[in-house]
Amino acid sequence: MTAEQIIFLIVGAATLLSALLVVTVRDLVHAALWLVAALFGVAILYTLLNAGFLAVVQVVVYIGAIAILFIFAVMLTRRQAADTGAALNKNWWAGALMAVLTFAGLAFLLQGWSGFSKTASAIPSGFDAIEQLGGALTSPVGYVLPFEVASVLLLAALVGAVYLAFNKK
Amino acid sequence: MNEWLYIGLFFIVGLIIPVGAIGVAWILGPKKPNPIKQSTYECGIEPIGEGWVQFKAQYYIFALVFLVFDVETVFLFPWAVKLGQLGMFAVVEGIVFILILIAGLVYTWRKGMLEWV
Amino acid sequence: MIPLSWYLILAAGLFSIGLFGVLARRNAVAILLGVELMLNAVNINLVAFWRYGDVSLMAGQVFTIIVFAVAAAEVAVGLALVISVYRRRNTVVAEELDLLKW
Amino acid sequence: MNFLNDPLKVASDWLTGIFVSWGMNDVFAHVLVVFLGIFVLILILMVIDILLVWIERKVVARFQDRLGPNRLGPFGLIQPFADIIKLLIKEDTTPAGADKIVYNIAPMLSMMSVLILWAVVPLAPVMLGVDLNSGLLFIIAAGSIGTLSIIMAGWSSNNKFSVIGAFRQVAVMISFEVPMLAVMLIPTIFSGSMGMNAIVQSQDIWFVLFSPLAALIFLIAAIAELGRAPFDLAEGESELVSGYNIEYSGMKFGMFYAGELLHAFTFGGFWAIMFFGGYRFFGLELVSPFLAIAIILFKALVGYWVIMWVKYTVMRIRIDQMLAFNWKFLTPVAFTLVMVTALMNALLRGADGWLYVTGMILANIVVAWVSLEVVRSTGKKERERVEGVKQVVEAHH
Repeated sequence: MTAEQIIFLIVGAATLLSALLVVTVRDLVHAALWLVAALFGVAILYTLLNAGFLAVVQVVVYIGAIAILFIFAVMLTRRQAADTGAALNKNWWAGALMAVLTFAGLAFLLQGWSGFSKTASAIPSGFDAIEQLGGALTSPVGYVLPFEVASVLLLAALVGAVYLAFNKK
Repeated sequence: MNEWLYIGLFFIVGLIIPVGAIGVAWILGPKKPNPIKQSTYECGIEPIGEGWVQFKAQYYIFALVFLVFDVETVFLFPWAVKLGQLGMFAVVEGIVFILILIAGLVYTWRKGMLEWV
Repeated sequence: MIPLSWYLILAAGLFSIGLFGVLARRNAVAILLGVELMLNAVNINLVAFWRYGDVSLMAGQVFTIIVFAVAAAEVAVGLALVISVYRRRNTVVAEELDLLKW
Repeated sequence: MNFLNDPLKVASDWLTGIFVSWGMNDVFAHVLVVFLGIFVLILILMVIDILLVWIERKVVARFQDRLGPNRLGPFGLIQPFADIIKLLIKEDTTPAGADKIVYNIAPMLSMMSVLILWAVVPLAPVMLGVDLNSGLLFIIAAGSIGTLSIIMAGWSSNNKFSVIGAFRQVAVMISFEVPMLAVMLIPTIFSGSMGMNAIVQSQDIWFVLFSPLAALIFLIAAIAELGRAPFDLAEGESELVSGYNIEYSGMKFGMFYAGELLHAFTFGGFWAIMFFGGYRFFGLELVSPFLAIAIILFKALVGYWVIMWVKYTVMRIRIDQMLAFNWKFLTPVAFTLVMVTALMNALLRGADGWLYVTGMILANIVVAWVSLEVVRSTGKKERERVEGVKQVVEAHH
């Protein structure tokens, strides 16, 4: 077992454990903090996959913005510091069954796929992912359309969210 | 991969130092808790209720606008890196991208959502 | 070297946990937390397929970034909905939002 | 290759040799040496941090026409060390009802978020730290962890003041992150890279000459990001006592305090790296790496001094004024500047150095002038509107 594999196993286990705590702990601020831990684990996985830029972006977007937004929303929508009531609904076992079945199904499907245990080839030297990304995002034969559509999507989200949450009647 | 190992080491050492400092302080400092000392500080007045107050919805609005612009700049950084090698077309693309999001800011502004009160 | 299968299994696990959160949580904010986990599972897959395929094809990374934008939009609108409902009905428990049953 | 030309390599080779001769695996010895190197770097940073306490107190005393610490040691130099000893032996209280784990993690994360920034600081041509190709965004990522630690500290203390303080501080930090991210695009456009070293290397002419407005916006946003005056309303002692860290005592408070000072110093360094040539100074950096380190530390200190100067000169402004200033002025100006810079950069491509500089400066002046003119006319209209309302009210009486 190589060092990389050991790091993967530790980080992967920590990520999954944090994710489990996200969906089970009752205090929502704690759940949001566990989400931060899980997403940080995912960022480490990106660095293992040689996608450093995405790892940094993951931290900037998820921990710096989305987690903060979640905590703000939790603080805005509760009356007391202690949450009342159960964390899970009464049909949670059906949800658990669904999740287990999904996982089993995915694992079964993947396991039958020929490229399943592929290993990666080395990154060519001088390969700069950010520059490649910039080229892909702006080249007319690349992803210009998704690039511009993303900004329209963000605009729509901003307008929609502002209208929804705070439309003064 | 290698460079991220160093960053990881930085994280570890960056945690060891404050943990060590706080740990040493914990060992050296006296520990005599009492209920008055541990009560929540509210300028001498008895604390009433939980440590939670009604928040302004405005905090959420600012976080929301921030989130949108944060994601936007993530798209713009690769664009800026590559810009020196690209033609006018790419510059115009980036400007259109920014203008679309500025429109969102203007909408929020016009709706009066950027006012604090 | 880590085989591709490890990443795929991890992503499948993360996706299932997120699915469980969406189906089982009572609080609407917590449901959105579950959705975030599912989106991240997708991202792991995208990046892993980029890395294990031809790295000069940037589709995997480009769509990861697009998923970031989608996640941001989803959280923004989703939480705005939750806050809007909270201001009208004074609850964030998904089961109690049964206005459409009438 | 001798010690004076590349001290880091010589030292690390020597140490690796020793470790290998002890029978260690090559890779493991290398990692251990790097670990020790980082440890030493961070210890040096902590010593600098302690000295910063002294500098800050001395400088503020001078601004306020006082003497500052002068009893302990020459010029009071021993004073901060005495403070450390005091912090170490103080009792550490945890308020009742606090969320213990989150409460204890927050100060550590706060300090860590500052220390890891030094991973990407290029100290000398041969001491680059980690030359990440996404270095600029790494600063923002580390700042995100700092933001999170503030919210954790405020929330877990179970105190109304601390929660309000944390929320205000976070609202300000995330708001000013937008213009900061925007102006970070400008050095990226000039140098064609987000790596710190590439940015430093491409500054044959300092970027502040290309884009003085961007340097100014970065400074303002950095001050807000640091939560220092005039943007320190989380502290607002007359209303919030001390903000998010109100319940912290002893070394845990010390972590927040030391973190803030080191953060300010670090941002002085980033300001220097992005706009003032980093470790470069007319070729002096090539003479010796030690000289290069001295140059970057000096520039960082100058940046830190400017931040202190602002802090002790300008009064605190209200949160609504501050957020309005950010969203209605700084953010639009920053994005306009990015668009104009991208356009000018494409138009002036191939132009020789001084023509390029002149064009860029002209663009900056135009952007600054137009935005100030817009603010002036809006202010005038607003004043007339308020006057009009006043007259109507008076006529009504």
